[in-house]
Amino acid sequence: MNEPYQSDVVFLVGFALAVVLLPLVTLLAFRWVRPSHPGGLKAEAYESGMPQASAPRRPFHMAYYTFALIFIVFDVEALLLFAIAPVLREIGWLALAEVGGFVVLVAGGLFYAWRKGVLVWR
Amino acid sequence: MSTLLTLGEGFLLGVVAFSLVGVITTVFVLLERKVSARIQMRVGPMRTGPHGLLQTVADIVKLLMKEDVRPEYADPVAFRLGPMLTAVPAVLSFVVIPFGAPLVMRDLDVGVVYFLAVPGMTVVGLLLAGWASYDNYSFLGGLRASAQFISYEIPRTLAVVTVVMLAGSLNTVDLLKAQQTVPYILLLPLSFVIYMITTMAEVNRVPFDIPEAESELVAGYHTEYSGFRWSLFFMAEYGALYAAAAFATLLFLGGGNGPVLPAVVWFVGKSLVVVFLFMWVRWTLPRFRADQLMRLAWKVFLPASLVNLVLAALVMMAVGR
Amino acid sequence: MTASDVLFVVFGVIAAGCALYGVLTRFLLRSIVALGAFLTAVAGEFYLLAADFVAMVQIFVYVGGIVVLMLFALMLSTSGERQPLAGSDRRGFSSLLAYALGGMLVWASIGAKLPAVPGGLPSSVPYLGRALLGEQLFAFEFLGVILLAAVVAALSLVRSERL
Amino acid sequence: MTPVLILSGILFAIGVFGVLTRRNAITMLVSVEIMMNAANLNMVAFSRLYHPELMTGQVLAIFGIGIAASEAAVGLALILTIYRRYGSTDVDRADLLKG
Repeated sequence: MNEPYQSDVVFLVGFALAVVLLPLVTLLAFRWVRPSHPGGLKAEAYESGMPQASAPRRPFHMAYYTFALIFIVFDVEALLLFAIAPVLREIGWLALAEVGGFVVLVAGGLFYAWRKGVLVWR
Repeated sequence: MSTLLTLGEGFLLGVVAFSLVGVITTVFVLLERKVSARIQMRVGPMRTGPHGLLQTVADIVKLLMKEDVRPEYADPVAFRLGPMLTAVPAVLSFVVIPFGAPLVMRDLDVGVVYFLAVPGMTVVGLLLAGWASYDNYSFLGGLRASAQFISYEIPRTLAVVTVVMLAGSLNTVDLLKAQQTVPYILLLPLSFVIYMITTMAEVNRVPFDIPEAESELVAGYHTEYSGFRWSLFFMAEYGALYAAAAFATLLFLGGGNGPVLPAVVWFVGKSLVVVFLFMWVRWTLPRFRADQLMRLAWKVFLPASLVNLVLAALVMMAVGR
Repeated sequence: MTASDVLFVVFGVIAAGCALYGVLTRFLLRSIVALGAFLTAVAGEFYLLAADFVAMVQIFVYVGGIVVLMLFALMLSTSGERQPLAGSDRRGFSSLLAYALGGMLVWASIGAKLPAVPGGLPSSVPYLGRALLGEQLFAFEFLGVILLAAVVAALSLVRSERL
Repeated sequence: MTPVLILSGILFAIGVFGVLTRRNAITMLVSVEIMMNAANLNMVAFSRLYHPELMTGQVLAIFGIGIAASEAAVGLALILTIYRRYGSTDVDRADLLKG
């Protein structure tokens, strides 16, 4: 297929392989050195040393989700800008107007969220 | 055949990068303790080795020998996956950092986007670690960490867009070449400020360390971890810290460009100054509250970065064509 | 077999395996994590197909965004425990349908007469930027409209549910 | 290029299977994402094959990813609404319109 892309991928695969394997190997190697006496009090969650007052993994409040939701929209926008930014200079004012329109559109979403009072952390 | 060579090269450099992050963590933890001690008029660790220089080495040995404790109710798969998914992206982001013009592990065409995209996977690791621990504080810490990370990600990305716009390339080596005469901090001071502050938030440092606020959340998402798994979180944190500082050097401070000395020296020197700046801020300012943190991200930095983007584009078109 | 063929097969097997696991497992959390692995493998395929920027978009938006959003939604609603599967009658019929569809698609792919792959481009990024600002401008601006609509719709859905 | 098409066909079938068999809304969304990725894979493959310099397929793939993001945002908001009303993300429970 395509030479540079292929060798990039090969390189990244090798790199990732090393980065994933090394900590695993370290963990395994020191298995014979470190003590292992599970059970007892260690089996309980530490928290702050007190017995757990309530079970975790309860549904938490919605604000986290609303922020993640606005985030993802701006995420897409930022990436599109990355695709365009390198050639902005060569295309000129027309491109700037097009990008401006896009930014205004997405900023409208932020404005809407702001007016709705979603951006307040409670 | 050449393919196998590339694979081996990647593997070897992966080993190098991982060791580098290990060394960075060792040195930076010591540095952090010494810097904080100076700022608070203490002396810091003094007992192990001359002036306590071997303190963190001893710490590493201790961590490797410690028992690997896992709470009974913890989800076994997610508990193991969490630290890995946090540490691996931090090391992966070293691929595109050019320590000198030719000295880059892999010169990707989309290096800048790669650098921003790959650490994004960390969020998944944090969420998994916090959720798997079956601990209220870990859970909250993981959620807060990821909410903070994604909130500051956008202004930071938009600040980087302005640099890409000026340089006309997504390639990190091209960015270096573009700054041979003038470093971008002079052309884009506002982008630099936004990048630095949001980066402090991304790597969870005071004044943005809500996810690990000791006084309210014990230790945040890594409360239940011990031994080597725990140190993976630390490697992720300090690895990301150095990577972010190196990237600030590359984007705004002209990277390895400088007179007389070789590029590597300039690059490492500049990035260490940035790291010191981070530490200085950490030990000087108090911590924000969670709601202040989010308001700052969405109501100050996001609009500011949008305005900055439009302004930079306008000025570039009017002047720089 | 060239190296990229080998890589293609490796990524393909990972992608298909993760997709299958994500669809079959009863643990919601593992299903989402498997989706993340699947997406990364597909990003590898994109990169091999000379779409390096799309691969990065995939990692940035999908793995760093959509998967996180799903995890948030999961932690907001259920506790990630085991989930029931659909009844057996529905299972039999759907697997038949899926086999038929998959077989049809594979058959059509094998039968397709495709031209040879042309030589590569030096770098995809500038071409992509020019396309987005030129020929494909409509897609670009329309995506802006869709994103705006999505924010408004999702926020009004979430906000109507007072806590 | 044929193997790419075969792979995307298989992935699409897996996604269809997931949507049809799973009752949980979040898993259904996961399956839909798998299907969208199969489609994106095809688009990128054809972009590579026909006029790679025009980037039509890649732009479409990016467009598809953007759509997936919007769809996930709205879909998950819907799922959360269902959860708050019925106490479950099981779509068979949301039967308000059942006669």
